[in-house]
Amino acid sequence: MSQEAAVAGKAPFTPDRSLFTRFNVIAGIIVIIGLVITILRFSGGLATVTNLDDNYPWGIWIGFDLMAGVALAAGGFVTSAAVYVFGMKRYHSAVRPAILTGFLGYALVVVALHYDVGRPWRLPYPFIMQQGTTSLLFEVAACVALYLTVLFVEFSSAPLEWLGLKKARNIVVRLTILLTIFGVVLSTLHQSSLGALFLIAPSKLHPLWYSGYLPVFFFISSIIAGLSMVIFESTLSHRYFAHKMDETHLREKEGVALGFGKAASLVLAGYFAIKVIGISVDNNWHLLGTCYGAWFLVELLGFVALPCFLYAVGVRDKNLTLIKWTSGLTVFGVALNRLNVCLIAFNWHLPSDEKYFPHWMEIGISVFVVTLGIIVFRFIVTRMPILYEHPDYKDGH
Amino acid sequence: MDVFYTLQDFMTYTKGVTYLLMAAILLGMAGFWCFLTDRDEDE
Amino acid sequence: MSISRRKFLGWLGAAGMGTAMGSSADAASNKHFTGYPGSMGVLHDINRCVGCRSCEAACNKVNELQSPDQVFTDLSVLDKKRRTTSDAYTVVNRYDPATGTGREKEEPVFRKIQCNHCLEPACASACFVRAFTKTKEGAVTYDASVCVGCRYCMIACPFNIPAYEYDEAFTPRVMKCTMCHPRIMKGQIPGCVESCPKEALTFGKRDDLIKIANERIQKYPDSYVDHIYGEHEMGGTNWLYISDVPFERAGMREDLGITPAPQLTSGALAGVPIVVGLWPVLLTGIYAMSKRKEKIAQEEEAQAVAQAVAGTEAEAEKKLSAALAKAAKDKETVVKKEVKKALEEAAKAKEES
Amino acid sequence: MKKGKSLLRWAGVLAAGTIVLICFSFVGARGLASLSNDCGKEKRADVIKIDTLKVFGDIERPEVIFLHDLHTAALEKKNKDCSACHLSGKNFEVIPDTLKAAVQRIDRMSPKFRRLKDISRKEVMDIYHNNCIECHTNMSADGEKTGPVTCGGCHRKNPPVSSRQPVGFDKSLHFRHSKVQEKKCELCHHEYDEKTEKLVYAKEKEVSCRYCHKQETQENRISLKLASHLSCIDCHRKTLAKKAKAGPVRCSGCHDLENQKKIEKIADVPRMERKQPDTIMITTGQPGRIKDVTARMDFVPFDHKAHEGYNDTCRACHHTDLEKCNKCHTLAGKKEGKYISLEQAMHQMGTENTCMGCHEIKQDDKKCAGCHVFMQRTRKKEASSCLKCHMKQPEVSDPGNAQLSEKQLAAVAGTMLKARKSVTDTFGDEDIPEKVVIRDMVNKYGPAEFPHRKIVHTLLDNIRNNKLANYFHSEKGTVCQGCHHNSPVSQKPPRCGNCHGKPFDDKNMFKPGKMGAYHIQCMGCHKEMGLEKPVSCTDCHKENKVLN
Repeated sequence: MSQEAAVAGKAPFTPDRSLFTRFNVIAGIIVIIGLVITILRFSGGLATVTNLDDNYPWGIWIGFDLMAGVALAAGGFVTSAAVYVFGMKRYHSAVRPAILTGFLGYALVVVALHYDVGRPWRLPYPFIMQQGTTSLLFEVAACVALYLTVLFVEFSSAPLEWLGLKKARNIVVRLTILLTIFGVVLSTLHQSSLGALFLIAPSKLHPLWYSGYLPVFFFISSIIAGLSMVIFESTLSHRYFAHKMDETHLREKEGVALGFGKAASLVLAGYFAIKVIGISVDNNWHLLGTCYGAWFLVELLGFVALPCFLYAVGVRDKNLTLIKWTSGLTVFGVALNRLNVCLIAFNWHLPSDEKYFPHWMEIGISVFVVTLGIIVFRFIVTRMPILYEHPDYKDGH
Repeated sequence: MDVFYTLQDFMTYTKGVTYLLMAAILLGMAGFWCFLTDRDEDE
Repeated sequence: MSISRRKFLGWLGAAGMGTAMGSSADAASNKHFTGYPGSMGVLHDINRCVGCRSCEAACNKVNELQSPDQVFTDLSVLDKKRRTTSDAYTVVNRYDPATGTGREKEEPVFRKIQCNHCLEPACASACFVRAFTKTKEGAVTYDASVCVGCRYCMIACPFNIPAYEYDEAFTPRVMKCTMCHPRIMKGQIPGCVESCPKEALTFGKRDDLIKIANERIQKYPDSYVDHIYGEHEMGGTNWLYISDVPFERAGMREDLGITPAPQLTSGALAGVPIVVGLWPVLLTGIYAMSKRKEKIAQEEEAQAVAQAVAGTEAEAEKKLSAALAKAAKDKETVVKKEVKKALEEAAKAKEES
Repeated sequence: MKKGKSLLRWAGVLAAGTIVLICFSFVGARGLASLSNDCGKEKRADVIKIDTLKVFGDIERPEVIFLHDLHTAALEKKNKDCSACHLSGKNFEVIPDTLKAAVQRIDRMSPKFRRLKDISRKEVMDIYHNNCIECHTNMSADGEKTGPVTCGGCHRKNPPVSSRQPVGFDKSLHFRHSKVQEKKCELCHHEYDEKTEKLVYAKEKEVSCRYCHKQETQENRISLKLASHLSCIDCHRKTLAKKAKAGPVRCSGCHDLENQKKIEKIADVPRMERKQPDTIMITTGQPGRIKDVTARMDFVPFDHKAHEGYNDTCRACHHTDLEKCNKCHTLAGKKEGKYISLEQAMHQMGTENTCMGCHEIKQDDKKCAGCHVFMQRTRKKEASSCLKCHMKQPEVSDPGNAQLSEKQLAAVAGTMLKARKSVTDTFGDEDIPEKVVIRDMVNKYGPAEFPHRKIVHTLLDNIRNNKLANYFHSEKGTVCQGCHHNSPVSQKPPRCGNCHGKPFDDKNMFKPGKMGAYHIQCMGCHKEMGLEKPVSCTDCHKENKVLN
């Protein structure tokens, strides 16, 4: 281990290195480009940086940054629920990283949202001006806002320990269970409601993806994304921040991968089942023969059934590498599902030349946002007690 | 009671009430849980 | 050619009356909603439309929209299919009814596209700041002063009507036909209707329009398809259509169904409070159980420890007492020895003296 | 576990992954959208479905789609003829002596492939398999382009779509044939003699083939399809063999739309002579009465000869046989007539099989539609128009039982028809305003000058040679009603503005406003009559100098 840590320690970004490491340079470039596009977008309007049009009001900033982003940030509630509600203490070391990823995820979603909406400074209007209570978007907005706060509070224990504010920290810790339950409730609501957003457009979304079960599909797949994301993230952070991890963390992380892998596999199986049921209740079998049907099968078999199986194998053989790669595949799959619902299978009636294809600057912003996430994550884990327990607070739980 | 001419108006009203209730429920639940369990310590 | 203010007030009056007493019968039971009684609408007779684009011109004028590069009398724009945009609330398209049927070219038909002013507007149902309002006059209006610009309304609209000012940096708005609501309130009729030379557009109470449409259909059965588009589509619209060709030949979706938009999401919305109500119970329950398991586990552990500790203490006790006893014994012997010695010495000393 | 990889690479991988995912998905999406429409199939007129085995029960493989002309052509190249596949059928059908003349010119061939009868499943199957495959293999052995030899090759899942058009033997064709055959009607026309159980020719009793030869073969009469193919093709073939001009022998020759258009048409075919009456009196069937007291209406004199000219076949009216209408369509209606009463049989609208239905369809003609499109199809006709057909009968003593023979009745009908005046009448030019100037849109345009009299004349010229139209427009002012509707016939009808005022009046919502009325009427009429003008507003309205 120690030797591995040393290797990781040599990795070019450790804070004690000079500022111009390869990572910093590339990240820097991306950030600069991002900032430039930012200026363009807010000075010139959406038209200058996006390919959005009247038929495609939502592009990848919604389809990827928001839809996929929120789904992938589900790790927070899944893990904390597992540990605090279901009392699986052996995964405790996974909670903080998960919460952190969740928190960053949501924070970045909100950031991305500021780019997408026409008048971002009005984002609080639904709460302070008029409440469009019949809109599922209102429900999503409310939950995301609340949940972001919850996540912040949950996460705040780390910086508080870092800053050594014992009292405040202890208050937060005492709230843990309450916050967790809150978190689960809110997540259930908005994860599903993201899917429910499309219930109002049955004539635009391809029947294979449109279903009365959309909310359920989205909620279940978000759990899958959450579990996989935890494995994925822990793999990465272990590779680069092993020197930051304490004994417990290193000890537990294999167990985490195996346990979460098993869970993910199980949920994937269930997800696959209900997807099939979805086809049958609307009697859409015949559509599977069409081109969109083929695409649907790619998603269902390649990114649901396959990972489900791979996870199972990985767990049976205790094959961590397989599990880790599968987690990547799964994360990709869920993201793909969101893109399908939001963009690809949407407006499927339109002739191909009228369909939307993102402008490079849109992709630029998405990459920029992801990079931001990585940077902040790195900043935090290299300073705060995320991957290890703060010496003063052993037996904290 | 008010008369609604569109389902839209009706839902705007009823869902509005529902949201308020939900807030109340969330807080109430927490409170009630404490009330339910604050004597558990000494057993 | 604006209808007299008095007659108009008559209309609104009628509407008002209806509102007062009329459909309270329906509305009283909050189950079945029939829309605002006496609300106004427009009937578009595709059979009569000749695609002169007067309506587009009028619309552009009365709404003070940006004037296009091609003048409205230029009919070459009809060669391509258009949709409503941020600077055109309405467009007229030309369709060849034969396309897709394998038949050769036929007499073209013209169809005007604009907001259909649904009885249950999807945009209003989707908007999370209630920027859209279904007025009792029938128009669906938009309030830019609260709009955040999420464009969910554009996702929701089954007719692809709302357009967005993407090139506006600071005050982008959603743009769509207002049925000239301001004009209606002033006692005028919508600009497009007023300008239509062939009365292909008829303005009036929705209920009357349906009567008119039916009258034309039954009078000229071989000039009209026996269907009023918009009477039931998406729960009904205030803009109605009759046509001499099947509506999808005039580029209209006939697969929209008759479910009003709010109905589509009501199920999901109904689920929300249930989750809020029951999840906490469920989760706290699970939490309590896992806590209890833990507690039991802990107690057992504690007990075990206690026993272990007790065992070791007893052991120690024994050792100690044994040690003490031994010590006492030694002491005794030593004393005896000393006494004996002393006695001997004393005896010795006696003999010498 | 690979060590020492930098986070940079991973960030790269992530970003790349994102981009790849997105691009790939969207390219995919576009592909999907574009791929969504399926390809069209080839269309042929000579598609024959071989499903003979169905007569022996279910068939195991998809029926074979046989392209007949393809084979005819191929065989021609090897100068083989029909006999290569079709056995000569001299003795597969008794040929009645009465038709000898015809038969000498025709040795009939069985329409079946290499056989005269369908004996057994096995046998029929072998005939096809052996012969087809053999021929195909031989040809391919000779290195010629040929048909399939594998099962799937013939028993195809997705056959070419058949564009086979039914073909009729219209008056022109009939005339051309009877001319060539010097009016030897017996060559084709025949009827079945119950007693002798033979086909005999009955002079001046000729009827349409379809009266006997129905869709399907019945016990003593073969189906129309079989009958026509046997007779027509065999005759054509024979004639061709004699190097004489003959009709088609290929499927496409008759059944392909393009070729059908090529068939020569004789403009004015002389009348088919079979002693049919020139004029008849359409009666209720009450023998010899000049007036049926139970019917109350006067009988209708009918110009049979003229209507023969108007229609292409007798079947247009005589749909099942050449009997009188009232044989089946009685006043009350009876089973033979599917309970369609005489009244319905003559007046039912919305069908081309009744007098009025057919006459109404005539109104769709460009020259008539301009006015008639505005007239409600389902309207109640004025009682006066009934008398146009139900003409006043000439006075006879005691109409109740005045006995008249068919002939006499027909004669009466003849005289009545002669008496008919069928000339469109209207007011003198001096009473028809020459111009009407419409100044309603002066805010936008100059006044519109409406060439009133010119239009009236055009309308009159349009129907000048239309007997039907003339007969029904023979009163003064009837033509005017085309535009001056909803008001009594008059030399000075009300102005448009008298009734059409502001639009969208909810008190009488069915009436268009003035501008609407003008445009609907004028443009509607122009559209129906197929006039290219007006294209733009200024074709009718004067440019407004002041405004622009």
